[in-house]
Amino acid sequence: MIQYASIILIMLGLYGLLTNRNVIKIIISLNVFEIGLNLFIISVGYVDGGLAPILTGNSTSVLSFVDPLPHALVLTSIVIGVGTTALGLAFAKKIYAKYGTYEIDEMGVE
Amino acid sequence: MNPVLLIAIPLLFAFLSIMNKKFARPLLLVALLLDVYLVFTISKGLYSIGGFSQYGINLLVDQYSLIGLMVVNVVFFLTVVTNCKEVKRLSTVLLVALAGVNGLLLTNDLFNLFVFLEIVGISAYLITSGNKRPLATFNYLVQGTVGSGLYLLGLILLYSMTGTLNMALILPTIVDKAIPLSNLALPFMLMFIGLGVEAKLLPFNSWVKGVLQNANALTSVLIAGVFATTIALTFGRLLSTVFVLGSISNIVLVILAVTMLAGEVAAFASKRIREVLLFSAIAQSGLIILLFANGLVIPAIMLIIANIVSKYILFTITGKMVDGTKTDEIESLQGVFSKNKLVGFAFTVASLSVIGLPLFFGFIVKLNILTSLFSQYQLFLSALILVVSLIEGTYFVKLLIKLWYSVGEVKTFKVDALVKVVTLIFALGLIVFGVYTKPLTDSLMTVPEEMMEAIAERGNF
Amino acid sequence: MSVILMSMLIGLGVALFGFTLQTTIGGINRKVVGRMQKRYGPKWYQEFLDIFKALSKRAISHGWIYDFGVIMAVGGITATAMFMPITDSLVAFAGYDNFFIFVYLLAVGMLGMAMSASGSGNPLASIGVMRALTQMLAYEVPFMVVVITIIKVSGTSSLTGIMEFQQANGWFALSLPIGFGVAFLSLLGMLGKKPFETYIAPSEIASGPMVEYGGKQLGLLFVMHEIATFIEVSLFVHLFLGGASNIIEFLAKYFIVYTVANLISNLNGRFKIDQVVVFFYKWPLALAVLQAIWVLWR
Amino acid sequence: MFSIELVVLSTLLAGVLAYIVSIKLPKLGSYLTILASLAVFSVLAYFGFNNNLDAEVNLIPQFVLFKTSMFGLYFAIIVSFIFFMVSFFNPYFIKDYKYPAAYNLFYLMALAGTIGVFFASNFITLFIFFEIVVWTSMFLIPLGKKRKPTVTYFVFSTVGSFAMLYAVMFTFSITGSFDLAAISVLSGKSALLVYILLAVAGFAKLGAYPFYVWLPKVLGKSPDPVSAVFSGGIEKLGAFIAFMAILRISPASIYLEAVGMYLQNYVIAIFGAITIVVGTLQAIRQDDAKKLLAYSSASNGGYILVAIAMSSSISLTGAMYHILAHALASTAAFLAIAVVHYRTKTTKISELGGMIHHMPLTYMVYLMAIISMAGIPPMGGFISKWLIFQAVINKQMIIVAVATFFGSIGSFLYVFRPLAALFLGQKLPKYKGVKEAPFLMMIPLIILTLGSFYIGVIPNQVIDFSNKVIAEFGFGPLLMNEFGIQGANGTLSAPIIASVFGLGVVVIAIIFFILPKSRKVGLMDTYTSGEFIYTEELLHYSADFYAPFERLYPAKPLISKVYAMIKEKVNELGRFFKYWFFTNKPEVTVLWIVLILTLLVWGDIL
Repeated sequence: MIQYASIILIMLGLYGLLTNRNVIKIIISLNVFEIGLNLFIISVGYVDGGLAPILTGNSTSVLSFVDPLPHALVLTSIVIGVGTTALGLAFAKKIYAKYGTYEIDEMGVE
Repeated sequence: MNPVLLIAIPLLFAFLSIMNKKFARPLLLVALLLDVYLVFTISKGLYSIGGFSQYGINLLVDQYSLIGLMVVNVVFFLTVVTNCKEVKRLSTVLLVALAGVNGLLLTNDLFNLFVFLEIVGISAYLITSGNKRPLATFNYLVQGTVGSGLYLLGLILLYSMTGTLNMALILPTIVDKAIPLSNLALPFMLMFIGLGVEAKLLPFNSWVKGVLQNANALTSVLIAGVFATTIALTFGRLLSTVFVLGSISNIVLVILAVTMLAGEVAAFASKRIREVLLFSAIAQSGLIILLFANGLVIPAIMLIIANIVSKYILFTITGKMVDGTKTDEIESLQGVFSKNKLVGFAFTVASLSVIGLPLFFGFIVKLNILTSLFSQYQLFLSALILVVSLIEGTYFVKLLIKLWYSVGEVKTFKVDALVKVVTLIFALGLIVFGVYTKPLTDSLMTVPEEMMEAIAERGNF
Repeated sequence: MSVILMSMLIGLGVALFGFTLQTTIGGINRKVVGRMQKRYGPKWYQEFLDIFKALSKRAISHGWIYDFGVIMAVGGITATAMFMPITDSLVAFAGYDNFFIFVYLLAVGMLGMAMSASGSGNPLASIGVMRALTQMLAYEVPFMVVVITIIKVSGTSSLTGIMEFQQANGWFALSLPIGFGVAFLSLLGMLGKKPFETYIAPSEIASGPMVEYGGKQLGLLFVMHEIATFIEVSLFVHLFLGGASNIIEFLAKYFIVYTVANLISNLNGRFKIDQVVVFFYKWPLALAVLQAIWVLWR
Repeated sequence: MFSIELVVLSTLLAGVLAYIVSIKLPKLGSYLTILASLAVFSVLAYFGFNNNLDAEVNLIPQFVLFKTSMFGLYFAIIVSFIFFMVSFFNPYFIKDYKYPAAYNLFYLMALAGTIGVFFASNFITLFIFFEIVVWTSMFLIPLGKKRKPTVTYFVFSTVGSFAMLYAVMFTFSITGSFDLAAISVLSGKSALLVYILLAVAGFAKLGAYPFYVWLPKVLGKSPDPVSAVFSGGIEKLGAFIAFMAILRISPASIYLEAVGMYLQNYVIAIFGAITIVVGTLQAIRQDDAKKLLAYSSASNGGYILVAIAMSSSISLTGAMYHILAHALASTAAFLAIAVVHYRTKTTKISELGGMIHHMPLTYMVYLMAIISMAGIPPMGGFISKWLIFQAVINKQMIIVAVATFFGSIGSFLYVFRPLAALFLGQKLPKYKGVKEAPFLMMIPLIILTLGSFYIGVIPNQVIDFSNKVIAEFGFGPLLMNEFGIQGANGTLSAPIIASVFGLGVVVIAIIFFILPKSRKVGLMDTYTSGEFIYTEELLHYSADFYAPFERLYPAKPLISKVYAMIKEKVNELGRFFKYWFFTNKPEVTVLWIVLILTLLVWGDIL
């Protein structure tokens, strides 16, 4: 179920990228896209009724753990996403400084 | 010595350089020198980081990555050296980029590859921001992010099917688990698109024009030379050892063929020197990936080497030329080489090599490509390559003649002695390798075997 | 060696004979035409008188090429005539009377004359030469197509060989009637008879190439003209009318061909030069090619 | 013994040496080109005739292999001779070039390349040297008046060399060998493909229809020595390739009974015929003497093709002979025009006149050259044309025959035009002080003319040689006796024709000089129908010489419109791609990604 939700988010993000002509909105769309992606990554590691992958003294089967790797991955991915967003915003500021607008259509042909 | 140093040293120096801006440039140079030194001393093998063997991140040093590392580091070094003035502000970014580039070439882990891709990407955005075209850079950022996002999506899908991210293990696992090809189509396509954005493949490359059109010598050599080579080599490794193209191979081939054709045709229709070169670069990368997709590793590597050397010469000289004359319209640059004969010589040699004329390295490459294609009986593809290279030759010859022969007043530009020397050495290298290629072909001979060995032995575990 | 020397002497004889013959027949024809036009006409030897008078006069020269061209022209034509068989046994260089020699050696003479004329510096002469060359391009191609048909059918390009073939198998005038007609039109072109005398056109470009000449140059060019006419008409006789086995037969055929050509000439006006080209490339060429295809590719 | 490898390498080295020398002393460098090409020619001729050339390769690495053959030797000697002859002109033209050092370098490199092509033993070697010739000679072109022909030359040459490369590689993929003999093994469709591709290569280099377009542009606008080298030397590479393609490959196809040859050969002959006609028609209307000669080169290339396509002993001898005769004559003609150009700074026929009074020797050279080109005895061109006609008639190729005759007669028209209007006609006052060619230029002019004359009178040596060449292709020798060449339907005796012609001229000359002497008058002293004309220009008929004839056909060949259209289409396609894919809009990329993914998923679901 969560996978469908994340795919819908990804789609929304792409749709936003397709239709928006505003720098800030594009960055937001990008974020939506990334959130969808991250959700999807987590969903891959999900095991129904699984335990947290922490070795305790109890003799539980390894198979009953949820997959820990995607969680690790998603952390990295989120960090990178934040970095990109920050960079994007910085560029947005530069764009604004240069053209005085966030609307790409109003900037004229480069 | 451990190859991780190749990544660690630049990263460490990057942090140090933030602390003291003054030492940024020396640090960069030291890091580059160290890296170049390391590249020529590390030994082949599989290095696992943190001792997690196949569960952790592995770095693989084989003939393939070794050649890639040598070429990339040396060119990176020379680029920085010949563009000292522009580097200043970007030292930290370049250090990060160096780490990313080396990481891309070394890593044997799909997710790690994604991380390095993003590192390289972000540094590339920053480098191009020096062009004072924020919108173009922003476009690059958006597309790059979407591309790497798609790559990530693909690799997660792949992970969910195979349960591993180790590049050497994916193919064997697919075979073991007998995963149907139709399931694999989507993840591989996603990864292909993701990398395709960075590798400038057609329809995913609308960023290239904006970025390279206004780039100076440093930016253009880094983006079109160093980064493009790295991405191509990474792409090549994935295509040869990880991807199972299967049902999507037709789409992939069409994309690559169209990239090639579109690049050359667009270059043919261009009137500005940087535009011509950037479109030509697009076409070349299309060809390189096309060769990898057909399993022709040796010709592809040769082409990559020829490409980075000639692109270095072409873009450096063009960058200096545009700086000096303040124009990149071919019409107003007519006859510039009549005042700068040495530079003109290097430029000419590089373009003749790109066209693939004999006595130059490009010719050997072309011959190799065609021989390999024909031994696979790829009649259509080789015909396309020939047609495309005819178009390429046409506009390069046109360009050369215009740059050597003036009609009216001739603009002048100054080039440092260092740039002259480096471009000349590269040009002579193209000639020497065009006449005598044996050492290179010998060292390339073992590449495909070693690549396959890594998979066959399941990464030596 | 003496054989060749002998042949050369005979050849010179043939050339001299040809000159005498054509000049005589030309004179007679002037009379014939005169009678047709209800005139008395000049004496039959009038042409000889004209030529010798011109040769004996002092004249002007426009430079060395003007003289050299004349020598080359007359020399070339004389050389051509030396190869011409008169009958199937009377031939100076037996075995070497190849058809192509005539076509190309004739060209040397033409070239010499054209050179000399252009060298005179008179634009009218250059115009005449231009027209002559254009006309040559027009008539020569259909003629050659007919001739290759003949050569292929008879299996030889030697004129005596073709003669012998006709004496055994009948005249080509009868077996290749279309070619005969086409070749006759070409002959009119070669001889510069109306309607194809555009390059001379006395009233328009003052005799074209000849405009500047006088004295010995003019006289020699007259000689050249007569010998050239002899070569062209003889070629026609040998190719189509079965040649001749004795001199009388040759004279008769020669006279008939030349007179008919001359009479036709007097009934016609003059084409413009581009009309000449269009004329020859329309029906004569098409017919000649069709005939060749019909005869050879069957 | 002398090795071919050494010849090629030392020529290259001489090129580099000439380059270094000419950085400071361009003129000295150009003298070096004379010496170097003399050395190449004499070594090839001396050791070649004595069968003493060594094909071994020691220094050049990898797949370069040489072999000696009479076929290659024939071409190599001719072409190196042409290079040698033309090199005499280099010292005079070198100062006009923007990059004199580069000229000397590329001149010798092109020579080395051609030698390599002719002695190549496998296709890779052949292709390497072929391409070397292409790009080195390409850089000779822009040193002249215009830059644009360089690109034209590159495109057409590359079409040819890529066609060849494809054929070579294709042969390799089937037979697994790059050897020259490998193409003979092919059969069926693959043989036909290789045949067509190699023929295209030959056509492109020879400048045959539909690739003749580059000839007038390149030969018309290059520096004069370069034009001469192209016409006499480099163009012959095309004939070399065409020989190999047509004679070594025999794809089975329809046999045409009527003309006794295979369909594909007939098609080649037809293309040759078209080349002859188009070349002739265009040559007739050119005002630039060099362009005129360029079209004539194209048309003569057509003769060579027709002759090769007929593949019989006579026709092949004709082709070989024509290659030699045309090389000598056309080089001489180009060089004669080069002298005029050197002295007057123009090659436009309509701007010149009366050059004979300034440069009689050059005039005689040009005259002899055009006599040979028009195929008139007693010059070399006559024999080759005679042989070709013999073969055409023998094969009863009527359509082709029409074209060959048309070309032959048409050549009178176009070669006469520079003669009449450039050399003859009024002596224009603006060229008052113009002098005869300098001494060094006269040497090649005279040698070429004598050579042309010699092979026109005594064909025996050449025919002996070409008999050896065609024997390599499996054809019997052409029969010869002391005086004559035995054709299909007659014998030709060049010495007799020449001596009879000589006799005729001598006799008439004697008569001429016996007769009363003429008074010399000026050129303006002519009959003008009563008009008073005082200026030479007005009495000089040179512009639009064949105006009435030119009116009958279109000025621009149709095919050049096609090429212009192709260029425009490529440009349009480029703009299309730039507009649709390189837009600087991220949403386009996203759109394409979404489309491709949709396609993929959709395809999966279906």
